[in-house]
Amino acid sequence: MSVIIDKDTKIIIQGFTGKMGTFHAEEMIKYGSNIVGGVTPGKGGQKHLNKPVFNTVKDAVKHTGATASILFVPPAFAADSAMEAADAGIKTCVAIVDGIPSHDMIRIKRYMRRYSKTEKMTLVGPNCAGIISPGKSMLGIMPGHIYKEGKVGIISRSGTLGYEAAQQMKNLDIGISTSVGIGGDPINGSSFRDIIEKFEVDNETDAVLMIGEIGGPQEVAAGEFAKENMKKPVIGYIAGLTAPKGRVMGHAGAIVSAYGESAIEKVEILKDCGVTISKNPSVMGDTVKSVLEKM
Amino acid sequence: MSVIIDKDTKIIIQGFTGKMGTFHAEEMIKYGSNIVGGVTPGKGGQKHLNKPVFNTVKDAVKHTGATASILFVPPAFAADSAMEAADAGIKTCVAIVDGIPSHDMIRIKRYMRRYSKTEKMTLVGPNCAGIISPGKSMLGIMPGHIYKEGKVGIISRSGTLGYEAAQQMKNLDIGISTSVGIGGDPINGSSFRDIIEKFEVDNETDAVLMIGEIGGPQEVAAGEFAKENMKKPVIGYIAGLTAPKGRVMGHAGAIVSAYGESAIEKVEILKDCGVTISKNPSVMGDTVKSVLEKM
Amino acid sequence: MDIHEYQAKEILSSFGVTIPRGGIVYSPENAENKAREIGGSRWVAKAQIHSGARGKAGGIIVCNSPLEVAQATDKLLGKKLVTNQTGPEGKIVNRIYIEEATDIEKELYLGLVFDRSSESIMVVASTEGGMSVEEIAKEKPETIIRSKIEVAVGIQSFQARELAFGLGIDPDLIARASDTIIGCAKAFSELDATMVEVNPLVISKQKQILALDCKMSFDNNAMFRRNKVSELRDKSQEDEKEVYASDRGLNYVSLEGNIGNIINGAGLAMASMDMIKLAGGEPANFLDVGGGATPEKIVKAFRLITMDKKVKVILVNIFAGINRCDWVAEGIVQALEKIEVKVPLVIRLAGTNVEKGNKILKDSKINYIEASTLEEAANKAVAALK
Amino acid sequence: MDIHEYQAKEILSSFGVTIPRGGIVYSPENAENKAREIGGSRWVAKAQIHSGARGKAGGIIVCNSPLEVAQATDKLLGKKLVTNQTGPEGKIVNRIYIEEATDIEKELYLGLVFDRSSESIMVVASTEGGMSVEEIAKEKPETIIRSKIEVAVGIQSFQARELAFGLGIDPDLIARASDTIIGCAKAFSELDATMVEVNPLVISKQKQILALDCKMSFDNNAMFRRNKVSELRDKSQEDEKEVYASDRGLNYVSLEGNIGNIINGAGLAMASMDMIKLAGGEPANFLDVGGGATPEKIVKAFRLITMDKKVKVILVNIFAGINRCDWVAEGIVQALEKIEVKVPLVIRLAGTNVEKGNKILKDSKINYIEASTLEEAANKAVAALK
Repeated sequence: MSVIIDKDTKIIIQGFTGKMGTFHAEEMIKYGSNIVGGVTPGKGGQKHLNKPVFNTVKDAVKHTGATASILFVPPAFAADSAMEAADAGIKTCVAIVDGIPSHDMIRIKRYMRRYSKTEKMTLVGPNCAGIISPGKSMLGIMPGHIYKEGKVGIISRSGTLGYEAAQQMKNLDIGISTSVGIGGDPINGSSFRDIIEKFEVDNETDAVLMIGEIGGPQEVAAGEFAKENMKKPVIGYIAGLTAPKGRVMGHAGAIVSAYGESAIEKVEILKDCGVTISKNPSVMGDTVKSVLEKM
Repeated sequence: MSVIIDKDTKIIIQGFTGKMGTFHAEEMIKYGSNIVGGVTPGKGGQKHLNKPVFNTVKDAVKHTGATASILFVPPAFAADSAMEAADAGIKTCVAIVDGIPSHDMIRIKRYMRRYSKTEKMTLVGPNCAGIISPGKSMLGIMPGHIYKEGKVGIISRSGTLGYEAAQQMKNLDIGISTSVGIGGDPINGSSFRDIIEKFEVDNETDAVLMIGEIGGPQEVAAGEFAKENMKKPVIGYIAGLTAPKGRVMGHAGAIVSAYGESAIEKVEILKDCGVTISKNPSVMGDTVKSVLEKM
Repeated sequence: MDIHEYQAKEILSSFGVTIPRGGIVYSPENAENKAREIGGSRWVAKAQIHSGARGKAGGIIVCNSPLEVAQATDKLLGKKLVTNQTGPEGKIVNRIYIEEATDIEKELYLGLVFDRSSESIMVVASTEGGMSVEEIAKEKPETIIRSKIEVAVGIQSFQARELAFGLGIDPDLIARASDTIIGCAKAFSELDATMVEVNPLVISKQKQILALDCKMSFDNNAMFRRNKVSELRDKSQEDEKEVYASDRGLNYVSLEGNIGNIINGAGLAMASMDMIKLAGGEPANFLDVGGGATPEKIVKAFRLITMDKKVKVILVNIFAGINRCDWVAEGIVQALEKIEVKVPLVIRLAGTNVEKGNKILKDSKINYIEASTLEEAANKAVAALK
Repeated sequence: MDIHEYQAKEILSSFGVTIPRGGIVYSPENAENKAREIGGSRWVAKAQIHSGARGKAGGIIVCNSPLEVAQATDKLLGKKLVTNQTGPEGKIVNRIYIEEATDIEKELYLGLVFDRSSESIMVVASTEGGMSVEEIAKEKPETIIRSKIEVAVGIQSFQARELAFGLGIDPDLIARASDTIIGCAKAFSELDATMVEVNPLVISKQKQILALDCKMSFDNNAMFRRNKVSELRDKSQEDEKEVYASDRGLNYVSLEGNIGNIINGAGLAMASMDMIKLAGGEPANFLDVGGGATPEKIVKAFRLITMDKKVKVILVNIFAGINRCDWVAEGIVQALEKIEVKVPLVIRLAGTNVEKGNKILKDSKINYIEASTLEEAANKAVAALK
C-alpha cells in the first residue's frame, strides 16, 4: 500500500453537508476515493450524496470503520474537529481550512500528547491542498488529473506550487507515489520531517521532492533528517528569494524571523545536507528528472 | 549502583534555608547523603550548613552537577518547584510536602510531557517519606537506622507503615536494597508500577514488598505488571480492611470510589496476579521472610 | 469541602449553566416573599443540608401557594434530616432554598470527578437521572457514558457534543446541553473542585435544559487560593469532632466502634484499625496525628478522643521516626496531666529510642497497658474492653 | 494586527504589568490638561504610530511644563513620521500619548513570540534594553536569555524568576519583575497575541519595574473571538492598498518594483516573483487571490493592482485546479470589461482546461501577451517593460 492513504482507505468528511464539504466530497468520489460517509452534528441519520451522515466522528468510525477524515469546517471550529477526529481513532486527518488561529494549532498539538506514538493521529495541514496517491485515492482538493502515477513523493507547503511541480513532472512523464500538502501555517500538523520519514520507508517511493518556502525551521529539520537517515535522494525548492524580511508573504508561516529562515540560507543549508536544489520553480520537474536519471 | 539513588548521587535541597529544609538536610548529611547545596530564591551566593545556596535550580545544577533534589517548600509553591527541577535537568525529585492541590499535581504531569522518556525526571511523592538506599544514601525524612542494608525493595504509600515494615524486617535480619515512599495522594509523581518496574531490573534487589492501601487503581496496575513482566517475587499488604466506603482515611487518596479499590478486592486481585499477601500488618516481615526462604 | 445545593447552583450558573429561578431564605416570612418574587404558581422548598437523597427524608416539599411555601419553610427550618448519607444523627436544616417548580420531561445524570488512572477529569453522564450514580452503576450500567477531559487544553466542544448526543438529546437542544457540560467542566477546573454533580439535569416540558439539583466538593488543599469558595463552608453541616480535628491539623474520621485510636501516619492508622478488627474489636475512629507526632498534637488528640462518649478503650500507637519515642512519651505524659482519661489506655511505641520512651512512661504516674508490637497492641486493647 | 503603544500598555497593565502614569490626547489643549492631571514636573509626549524607533525620527519629545507638552503635541499631531521601520512614505501621527517622565536606572529587553521549533511560546530577555532585538542579537548575543512556556500549563513562576535573576535584577525586585513577565505571558496566551514586546523594560531610580514602551501584535485569524482587541485596529496606520486587499480577502504586500502580480496561491506567488527577479525584473507586489481564484476575486485584484501607480506591467499567473481555466479566463475577461488597464498584460494559465481557457482569452477582445510556463511568463513580463 502507499504511504498514508491507499485505494481502500475509508474516508469520512467532517463538515459533510456544507457547501465546501459537498463539493469536494463529490470531486473525491469522482476521483475514486473511498468516501464512506460524513459528519454534521445534528444531521445524524440522514443521507447525503448517498452516504450516511453522523452526529459525531465516533459514531461515523463505529459504523463505517473509517480511518481517514478531511475537515471542511470553518476555522473557528477546526481545532475542535481535529481533536474529535484524533479522539475517535482516525489515523489520518487532513485540515484543508485556512485561518486557524496559531494558539489553536498549539492546543491541538498539546491535546494529541495524550496518545501514545502508535495510536497518535497524523494531522496534515491546515491551510493545505491535502494528500493524493495518484490512481489510488485523493484526500484533498487538488486537480487529480495533473498527478501521474509513479514513484516520486512530493511534500509541499503551497498548494498551487505543488500543482505546478506535478504538472511539470507529468509533462516529463514522471509519476508521483504520493503528494502531501503540509500547508503554509506557522504551526502545522505534520512537518516536512514527519512526512519525509514516512517516504523513506515507503517502498513505492524512490525519491522525494520537497517544496518549501521562507520562514520557520522545518525545511532545515527535514534536510538534517535526510542527511542523517535517508538513503533515497531528496530534491528541494525554496520559494521566496525575493521576499522582503519581516513581511508575511501570504502564508502566515512565510516570514523570515531568524537566521536560516531566508530562502538563500535554507538553500545553502539544504545543499550541505545533500539535497539537490531546483534553482528556480520552472525547473522543479527537470531537477527531479536529472536526479532520477542518476539513480 | 542501587536503583534511583546511590552513595554518589549529588543532592540539592529546594527550600534549603527554611526550618524543615535545614532540619532534614542535617539529618540526611548525618546519614551520609551527598548533599551538595540548595536553592532559596533571593539567597543565592550565601552559604548554609556550609553548602552553597543558589537562586534557581538551574544555577545549582550548573555549579554542583546535582542530579537529585528534595522539596521542602510550602504546598502552594510545590508544583512550581517540581517543574523547576524537571526543567533544570534533575533526574530524581522527591516531594515530601503534604497538601499539594490535586489540580496542581495534574498540571505537573502535563508539564512533564514536554520531555522525552529518557530525559524525563522521576518525581516521587508528594506526601511521602522519600527514598532510602540503606548504607548508601537517604533522600527523605525517615529514621535511617531502622533500615538494614540488604536485597528487598520496598514501595509504600504510607511513611510510618513503611517504617513498621522496615523495623519488622530488621528484627528478622532482613535487609533492604531501596525503600521508596510514593505518598498517599490521589495523583502522585510515581506509581507502584513505575517503581516496581525499576526494582525488576535492579540487580541489587531480589524481591519487592509493596505496601498499599484502599483507593485508586495503582496497586492493581502494579500487580498486573508483575504478573506479566516480573521474575522477582512480590509481597503485598493492603491497609484499610476496616475503612468505610466513601470516607477519606487520612490520605487524600485513601477513599474507595470504584470496584477494585477496597482492601478486600485489591487483595483478591493481587493474589490472582501472583503476589504473596501479608494477611495483616504485623506479619509483613514474616511474609517477606517466608518468600525469601522459598527462593 | 462540600457546599450547599444553592451555592453550587450559583457557581454553576456563573459558568453558563441554566438553573431554575430561586433564592435562599432563613425564615417563613422571607420564604413567602421570595415565592412571590420568583413568581409562577408552583414552588419547591428545599432543605439545604450537605446530603443527597433529601426527598425521601422529607426535605423537599412542593407548594402551590406562597402561603404553603411559608408553611413548608416553617416545617423544615431547625429540623434534623436523616438521609441514607447523613448517618443516624442526621443533619440540621438552617437554610431553605425556594425554587420555581419545573415541569420535568426527562431526568439525566451529569457528574465530574478526577480519573486517577488517566490523571485527568472524567465526565460521567447517564440517561437515568434522579437516582444516585452508585444506583445507576448497579442497575443501569449500560446507560453510563464517559469522556476524559484533557487537562492540558480543557474540555472541548466535541466532547460536550458527544455526551449530549449520547444522552439522546434532541438536535435542537444539543448546543444548550453542551453549554451546561462545558460550564460544569470549567467550574471544576477553575475552582479546584474535586466533584461536580448535576442530578438530575432535566429537560423541561418547555424544552429547557435545567440543572435541578447540584452538588460540588472542593479540594481542601487548594483553599489557600480560593477565598470565595472557602467562605461557603458551613460547619453546622459537619461532624463536630471532625471540625475540631481539621481545625487543629488532625486527620479524624468518626466511626461506629468503641476503641479510640491515636496513631501517627494514615497508613499505620488504617493498619492498626485492621488489627483491632482482626482481634475482634471495632475502632471508634480513624485518627492520624501526622508523621511527626508533636506533644501538642498528642494533647489535642487526647482531648478529641475523650470527647467521644462511645470510646471504652484508647489505643495509642506511635512509630517514632526523627521525632524520637522519648519525646513522644513526654508528650503523652504531658497530655495525661491535662486531660483526665477514665478508660483503659494501651500504648505501643516503636522506632527511634523506643527503650527510652517506654522508660519515661513507666517512670511516670500514668496508668496504662504497654504493648510492643502492632498485634499485641490490638489484642490488649480488645482484651481491656471486657 | 498591530496596535499602538498606549493600547498595549493598557492591556498589559490589566494583566499586572506596571506602567508609568499617562493618557492619550488628540489636541494640544487636551495635552496640557492631561499633563496637569498626571502631575509631576517632567513629561514625555509620544507620537502614536505603528512603528518602533520613533525617538530617532523625532516622535518622542521630553517636556518640562504643561505648556511644553501642548507645544510638543501641536508639533507632532498630523505629522508624517519616517522611521527605519515605516518605509519612505512614513506614518501619520493622529494620537499623542502623554506620560510622566521616568528616571531610568537600567533598560532591559523583554519579548514574547511563538517558537515554531518547539511549538510553544518563547520569552526572550536581555540586559540591553532600548535597542531593537535584532541589534541585540547582532551586537550582544551573549546577553540574550530565553525560556519556553509550556502551553499545556502556562508560564510558571520559576520561569519568570529564572529570567529575572538572569537579568541580574536585585533580589528585592525579583517578585515585581516576575509579575511583569507573567503578566506579559498571560496577555499573550489569553488574547491570541503573536508578539508582546516591552522595550525598554526599565528599573527606575525609585526601584520600580516599569514597562516604558510596549508593542503587541495579534493573530488576525483569532479576531473572531477577540472583539475588544479587534476594535483597537487603526487603519490609518496601514498601507491603503493592503487595507483594501485584506478587507476583500486578498493577500497583498506592497513592494518596490514595477511588475504587478496577480497569482493564486502564496507559494506560487512567491515562486513567480522569484522568476521575475531571475528574469531581471522587480515585483511591485505580492498578491495571492487564493487557491480558488473566483471571477470576483480577479476583478478585485485588477482594481487593486491598477491603484498602484508604479506598476508598468501586469502579470497574471493562475494555476487552476478544481476552479478550471475556462472559468478563470471568463473572470479575467469580465474584469477587463470593468477595469481599464493601460499597461501591458501578460497572462499565464495552467492546469485544468487550460486549452479552453486560452481559447476564451484569444476569442475575447482583450489585449494581452500569452505565456505557457512560469519562466516564459516572467521573461515576457520583463520584456514588456521596455
